[in-house]
Parts: sequence; C-alpha cells; structure tokens
Amino acid sequence: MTLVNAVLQGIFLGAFYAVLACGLSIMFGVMRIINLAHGDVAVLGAYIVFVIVEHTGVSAFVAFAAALPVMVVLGYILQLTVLERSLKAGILTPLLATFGLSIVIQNLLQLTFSPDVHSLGGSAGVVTTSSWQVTSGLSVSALGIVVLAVAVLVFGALQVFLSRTRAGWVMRATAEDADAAELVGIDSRSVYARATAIAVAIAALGGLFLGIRSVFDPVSGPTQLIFAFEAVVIGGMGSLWGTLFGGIALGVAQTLGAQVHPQFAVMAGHLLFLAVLIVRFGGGRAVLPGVRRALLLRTAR
Amino acid sequence: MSEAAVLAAVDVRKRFGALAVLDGVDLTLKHGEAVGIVGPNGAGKTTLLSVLSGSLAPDAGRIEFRGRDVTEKGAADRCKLGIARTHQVPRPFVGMTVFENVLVGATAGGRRRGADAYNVCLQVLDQCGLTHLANRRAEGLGLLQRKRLELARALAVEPSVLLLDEIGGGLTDAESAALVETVAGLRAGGIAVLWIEHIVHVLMQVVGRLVCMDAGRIIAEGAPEMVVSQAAVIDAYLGTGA
Amino acid sequence: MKVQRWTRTSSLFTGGTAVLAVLLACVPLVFDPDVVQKLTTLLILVLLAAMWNALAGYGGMLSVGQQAFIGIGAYGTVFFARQGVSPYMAMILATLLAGAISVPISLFALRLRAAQFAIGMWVIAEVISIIVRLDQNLGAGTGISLIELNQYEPNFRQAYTFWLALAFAVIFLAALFFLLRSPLGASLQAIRDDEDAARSLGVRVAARKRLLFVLAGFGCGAAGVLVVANTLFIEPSSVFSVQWSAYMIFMVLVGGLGTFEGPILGAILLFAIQTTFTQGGPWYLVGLGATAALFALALPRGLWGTIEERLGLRLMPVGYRVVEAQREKKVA
Amino acid sequence: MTLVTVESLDCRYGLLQAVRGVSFEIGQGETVALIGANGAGKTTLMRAVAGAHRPHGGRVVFDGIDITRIPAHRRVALGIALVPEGRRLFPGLTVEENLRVATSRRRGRWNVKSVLEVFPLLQPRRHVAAANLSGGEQQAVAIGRALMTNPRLLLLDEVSLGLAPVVVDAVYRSLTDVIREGATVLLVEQDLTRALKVAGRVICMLEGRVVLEGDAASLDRDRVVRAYFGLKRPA
Repeated sequence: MTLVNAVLQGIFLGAFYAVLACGLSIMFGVMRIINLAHGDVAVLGAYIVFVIVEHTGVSAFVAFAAALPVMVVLGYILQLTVLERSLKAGILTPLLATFGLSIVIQNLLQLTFSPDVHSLGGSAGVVTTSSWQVTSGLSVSALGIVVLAVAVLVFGALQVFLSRTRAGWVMRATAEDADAAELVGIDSRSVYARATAIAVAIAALGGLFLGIRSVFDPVSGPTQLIFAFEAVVIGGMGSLWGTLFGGIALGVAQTLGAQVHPQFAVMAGHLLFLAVLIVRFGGGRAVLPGVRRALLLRTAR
Repeated sequence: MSEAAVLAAVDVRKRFGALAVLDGVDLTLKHGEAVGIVGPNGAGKTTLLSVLSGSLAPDAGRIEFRGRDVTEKGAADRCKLGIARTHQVPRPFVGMTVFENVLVGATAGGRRRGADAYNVCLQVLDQCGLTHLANRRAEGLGLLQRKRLELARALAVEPSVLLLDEIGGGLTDAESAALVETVAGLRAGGIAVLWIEHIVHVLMQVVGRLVCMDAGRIIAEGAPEMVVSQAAVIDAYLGTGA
Repeated sequence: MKVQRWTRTSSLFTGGTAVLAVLLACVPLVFDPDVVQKLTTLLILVLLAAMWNALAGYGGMLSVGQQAFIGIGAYGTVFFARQGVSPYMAMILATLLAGAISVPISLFALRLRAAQFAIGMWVIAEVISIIVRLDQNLGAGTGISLIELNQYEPNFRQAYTFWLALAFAVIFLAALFFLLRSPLGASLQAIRDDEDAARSLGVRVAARKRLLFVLAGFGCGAAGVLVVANTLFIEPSSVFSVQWSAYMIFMVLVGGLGTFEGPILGAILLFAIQTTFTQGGPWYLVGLGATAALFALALPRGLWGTIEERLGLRLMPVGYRVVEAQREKKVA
Repeated sequence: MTLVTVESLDCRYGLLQAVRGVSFEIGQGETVALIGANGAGKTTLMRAVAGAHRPHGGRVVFDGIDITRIPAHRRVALGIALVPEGRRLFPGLTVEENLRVATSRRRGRWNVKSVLEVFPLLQPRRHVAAANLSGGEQQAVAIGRALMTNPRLLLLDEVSLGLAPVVVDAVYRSLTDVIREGATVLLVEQDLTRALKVAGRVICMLEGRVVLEGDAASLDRDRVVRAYFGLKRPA
C-alpha cells in the first residue's frame, strides 16, 4: 500500500511543482527565454504574503489575494527593465541578466528578512492540518487536494484564456511570429509585459504553496527554479499541459525515490530530468541552427 | 560518368514544413568546370548550396564527392575534403583581423600549419585585394570588403570545389570584371566553381554551363546563351501571366 | 610581406607576466600566512574566471554547473588523502580525476543548447553533491576536513598551498594561452564569433568545444583542490554551491567575455571587492548581481573588451600581424 | 489626392544598402505594381512603408502625416496593412482566429463574414489550423487578415509566390473585387504580365533604386524587361 500512497503523495507534490513551473513555461512559450530568477520571484511572493500576514493577521490565502496586484506590477517592471533589452540581445544575455537578478533578489531578501527560515503553514488555517485516513496505508491531506485542484484550475483557466479570448489569441500569435503580429496591429512589447505579469503572479501562487507546504528562506529560490525547469523539460518545452504532466511526473519520481532512501528523492527527480533531456535534445547533428539561419536569410530579403 | 564529376547532387529533396524547397534536384560539377545558377527568389538556390556544403542535411537523395557518398559528412568534414563556400550575407569573424579570418580557412579546412599557412593566406589576400586590410578587425569592414573576405577565406582552404552565393551583387563594372577574372583564374587552376548570381551578364562571361531553378526544381540547363533565351527561364523570372 | 606574432607591447607584457610569476613565487617567503592565504584565494578566482571564460567566451557554452568539478576536486583530495596518499599528491590525483570525469559528462552535456546546457550542468552538480552527501566516509552532509595536512607546520602548509595555486594558475593559463596561439586558437575564436561560419571553413566545432570543456573540467577541479587546501574544511553545500557560478559569471562578464586578459581583470576586481567588504554579507552580493546583470545588458564586451576595442590594444601575443618584410640582404 | 508619399527613402541591413533614395507617390484608390529582380529592395521598401523596418534616411508621409518614426502596430490603426512575403500566418491559430486577431478599432466593411464572402474557399475551412491549409488557402487568409484591419492602403508582398497559376488566378479575382471597392493597393508581383494587367502604374526597381516608373498602358514589355535586368544594351 505504501507504493500507492507514495504515488498519490507524488501527484500532490507534482501539482505544486506544476504551479511553480507554470510561469516559467508561459515565459518560455511566449518569449523563448528561461528566467533564471523565476524561483526567487516565487520566494519573493511568499515573503510578501508573509509580511501581509504578519501585519494584518489575515489568512495566507487572503494575504495572497492582496499580494497579487503587487506581483503583477513587479512583473510589468521586470519585463520593461531587464527582459525587454535582453530579448533582443542573443541567446545568452537573458540567462546572464536573470542570473544576476536572482542574486540581487536573494540578497535583498536576506537584508530585509535575515537568513532564518519562515513558513506560512500556521496562517493557512485548517487546510494544512486536516487529512483523511482512507485505508491503513493511504492518507489524503486537505492541502494536497487544494493544491491539486488549484493547479488544474490554473491550467484550465489558462487554456480557456489562450483558446477562447482575443487576448489569448493575441498572445499565441505573438509567441508564434511577433513580426507578423506587429503587422496586424499587435504591440508585442505590451504582450510580453502581460505574459510576464501572468507568469510572476502564478509564480507567487507557487511561493504561497511553498510557504504553506514547507518552509522557505531568502536562498530557497534556486532549488525551486531547478524543480520548475525540470517539470517544464519533462513535460515538453513550450507546451502548457505538458508542464502540468511534467510537474506530476517529477513529483511521483521524487516520492518513489524517497522510498529507496530519503536523500534519494531529489536525486530520482534529477535523473528523470537528465534522461528526458538527453532523449529529447540529445539526438542528431546540430542542424537546427542552420535551418533557422536559412529561413532567416530568406525573409530578410 | 559520375567519377568524372568532382561534386554531384543526386535526386536531392528538402522540405521546410509544408514547403518543398528542393524537389528532386540532380546536378553534377566536373573538374575545373564553372556552372552558374539563376532563378527567382525562393527557388531553393541557397538551400541547394547549403545541402552541397553540408550545413544542411537533405531529407532524401545523395551528395557525392569524386564518386564517394558524403551525404552523412558535416560541413567541417566536407570542407576538409575540399568543398568551400561563401555566404549570401557575409559572416566575418568580427573579433578577429582579416588575416586571422583567412587563417581559419587555411589551418582548419586547408590543414596547413605555420609558415605554409601564412603563405597561403598572404597569397589569397593579395589575390582578393585585401592585403592592405590584413591587420584590421573584420568588424570594421564595408560590405564589399566583407564579400571579398568571404571569397578569400574560402580560397584559403585551397578547395577543389568552390560554392559562391551571390558574391557579385553591388559591384562596380571594374570590380565585377576583376571578380570574373579571379573566377576564370580559378577554373584554369582546376577548381570547380558553382556560382549563384542574379546579375546574369556577369555570370555569362565566365560560366561554361547555366542552370535555372524554380520552385525547388531545375527547369533549364545548358549553354548560357541558350538557357537565358529559353521561354521557361524568362517565365520563371517574369511570370507566365496567363 | 611576413607574419609577425610578437609585437613590442606583447613581448613586453609577456616578459612582465613572467617576472610577475617569479615575484609571486617569493610571496610566501615575504608575507605572513594570512596574506598568503588571501593571495591563494585570488589565484583560485583567476583560475576559475579563466576556465569559465574558456567555456562561455571561446566555446559559447554558458555553464551554471562548473561547481560540480570544484566539488570533485575538493572531495577527491580528501578521498585520496584518506587512502594514505600524501596530501599534495592527493591534490594532483584529484585534479586528474575531475578532468577525467569531465569527458563522459561532455558526451552528454555538449549535445544541449543554451538554457538546457546551463541548467543541465547545474543539475549534474546537484547530483554529484547528493552522491557525496550519501557517502558517510566523506563526511556526508556535515562536511569533512583534510586533517592529513596537519602534519605540516601552518606557515609551511600555507606556502606549499600558495605555490601549488601559483603552479596551477600558470599551467592552466599557459595551456589556454598556447591553445589560442596555436593554429587551433584561430578556430576557437572563430567558434566564439560565428559557429556556423567556422563549421563551413572546416572547424570541427564539437571536438573543439569538448577540448574546452575538458580543459575547464581540469581547471575547476584544480580550483576545488586549492579550496580544500586553503580552507581545510569543506561541506557539500559550500564546494557544490551555485555561488561559485555566480562569482565566475560576474568576473568574466565584468572583465570581458571572450578576451584573454578580461577574466583576469574581473578576478582581481572581485577579489578587491571581497577584501574591502570583509564583513561580506548581502550588500556586496546585491552589488555583484546587479553589476553582472547590467554588464550583460549594457556592456556585453566588459571592461577589457571595451578597452581593447577603444585603444586597439592587444597585450597577449595570441594574434597575428602582417608587416612589410625587410629587404632581404642579398647574400654575396 | 495623394494618399502616401515616399521621399528619398534609404534603408539598410547593417552595411547592406537595400533601398537607396527611393521616391514616389500613390494616389487615393490607385493600384501600383512594384517589380524588380531579387535583391532589388522591394520587400525592404514594403516593410519600411508598413513600419516593420526602420529606415536609415528619408521620409514616409501618409495622408499628410509623417509616419517615418511610427511603429508598425500603430500604422495599422492609421490604415496601413501589409500582407508579408511568405504569408506568415499564425500556424497554431485557426483560420477564424487568424482573422479575429487582426480586428482593429477602425470601422469599415471588412469583418469575418465579408472576408469569407470574398474568399469563399475559406468558408468550409474556418476552424482549421493555419498550418494545415494549402498554399492558396493560406494566401487567402493572409490577405483576409490584412483586410480585417479595414486598411486604406493595402500592401501585398509577392502574393503569387509558390502558388499554382490557377490558384493565383482565384486570388487575383478576389483582389480585383477588393480594388473595385476603392482600396489603394501597392503590390509586389514577380509575374510581370499579371502586374501590368492589374495595376494602373508600374515602378521597377534595380539594386535599391527606381529605374523605371510609368503608367502600365504606356509601358511596353520589352522596355520593362530591359529595366528589370538592368541591361544597358538589348539582351
């Protein structure tokens, strides 16, 4: 029975990773860049919720609702300052710029909140404590259900947004061909800013769940980034539902790994990620750049 | 007959998504022969050149070098065999000087070392009129100088096949005459030349055979005067206008 | 016309560097141990900056996981020392181990691009860190110290470690220098400027990148060896920390990505910042991160790249000059 | 009444000078064909008028306003729409989504219904993803997408590229309906005969410069062919 329980807990853990990875997947899907500060943005979200809870005593969920607009504004600012310039400057620049940003966020948090650990578990109400004992070896936590439900809800809402609304089509159009989008009246800069704002908001949701599920400190960002990136790669770069699947696969791999040895949980996730990476990206001669180059030359005429 | 051909494309096909860019192309290039390729925009000329040089892998068909199948060999290995190319839009190594750019061709593709490599480079720089710019960083070169650098780098490989991609565009009459003379000299030296160019009258002065491509296929091939006058060629350029 | 490899400035500079190396060798005899330890740290930073630049600057490979090799070097030393090998011999073996391990890793990692390569390497570092944490006789998570070094009297130990650091720095920088001076050097700079164009001129890009990757594996391993020799106590969270990648990226970006002298300048700058802000702490790291991001966006050529461009100055004789050949004197 | 004026326009790709000192005017309701060999700068000129390429020098004046510095997405609101070379549809979006994404605040007769009327072949393919359309269908959607912005100036870049003649005929029949409704059109067309038939005026470019301009009626094919190839003496 413990195996089934491990898989179940893996699904709940995976739903958390999927929420964490969702923002990273959106920014890669729309702007083809990986934000190396994504984990730190999630942790920043957790800290903002923590501050609101400390000062107003409201529940973490209400505090999150209050923190959301702050995060959306931060998303716009992030896009207009760092990401905008780095988009036009080649493949390595976004990685280098966001890596620098990640160091800035971690150390600013360390300055304002000191290095010790915090948690939002206490202020999330009964959700964090209650669980049901389904059978002897199988327990289902309320928090797990909530995170899974919210994850499916978030991905569902994004699916509706992208396939049903005009703003969604505009975002997909810009993702597929920004130059052609400009020619039909779409301002790609504002689309990128909107995508970043959504990504940052969902990252903050990830930060909220991180705070409720376990603990966080100023330097927990990088670990979250690795899990988020692993979920995106396992699920297939650029595919939204793939990220949900990738997150769950990562969660299950980790809980199964934990059966072997507590330290082996994270290791199992890493090995799954490396295996998927080599299978998907490792094949064949590096012909792709040549093809892209040839196409680029033709349209430049 | 193929062993006489120094480079051959056999039924080469290539698609970009739904677009069939090369739709079964057969082309042979003999030792010391110069062939011109013309055709409207999007006919697949540059793609064919990239498949011949190895920077693009064909979806189907074969590339043969002196009768041996080199389809699986990448651009670097084909260059070491003696197939050199220039790029339609010049791609200099901006952080290096003109001499150092040419040296890459001589040492990597040409496999020369030390003084041998330097001599090949100096000779090629002189041939392409770049000696006075040898120590200048390639970043500071004008467009025509960059085009000459493309040619010089390829020549430094001492190739047996040279693939030229619109190296003649934008030249003055004197410059294009000099280019024609250089290519004629190469032919005399036994180097086979495949030249994509739009300025038909420049090509006519030096190529022995002209090929016209349209929509991924060769639609006319033969003596230059005959090909240019063929209705199909003019239609390809100017349209049928049914 | 003939080709000149040495210019007056470059021969002066190379001569100066050689003199500097000799002077540096006397440091342990002149200064007291804590200064020597600080200068050892500087040499470690110079080595790491040069190796990361070899990867990203010349090979176009941005790795956020070179700490994997730093960890292998450090823990390799402790492992070999525990087997009874003399500490300094253990350090040599550990460096070779790091280089050896980089070969199989390269077979996997070099097929990845941009973000996949950057984070793929980071995850590999995490995997090796976990393997160490699982190993009890390597001190698991709590860390371990190189007690075998206690057999040496402190200031002797510090001197030997400094000399080893100097030797490693000279060896790896010289290796990169001769690589760049060799005909291979032109190919490496070509890869840096335009990979596809280099391939079309006969440069076997994958093989050259592997060469750089393995060189960086050896070099970062050597740096890890020096870290344990210099600080005696190591733990997985320190030697395998992504902080090392942050330092490397800062040094090379600020110094000058893709130049030989730039990373060395960046290392000196970081060392100066670290020693002035001795109480460490977040503020200087905020500055570090912000500067790295700023240089990536606004000044991609870094300090030395800009100086080199503005003044047309080339100190290291890795380039070629074409000059008028003097009239050969006719032999009678 | 002149709708758009191009004054000594100079466009560059780095050092490559694609357009050198080009000037011309297009009147309201006119149809002008832009012809010339490859690399003559036709596409660059079109993109400069549409705002997708920032010119190095010279001016573009539309309806009396200097729009040289205005980005492409704001020129659409002014009434300029470009059907780019190679069609460049959004492959993942359906035909209808490709059209709807271009709806603009500009009012006019064009909406999904009216576009489908002009391109009946699209009616059954409404919910098909653009990637799965044939060349002709893609071309129709590309033009329809531009029409959805209710443009006053419609720029068409090589609509017949890579299409079978019968398909091109269908596209041109729909185009003549659009022209008859008073749209001002500047089109780049490889097919000289077709260009001379549909356009009132022809501009021929060679290596970045205008080498020939005149009414389609008065120009004989031979003179145009010689300008096209830049042949000083007869071929």
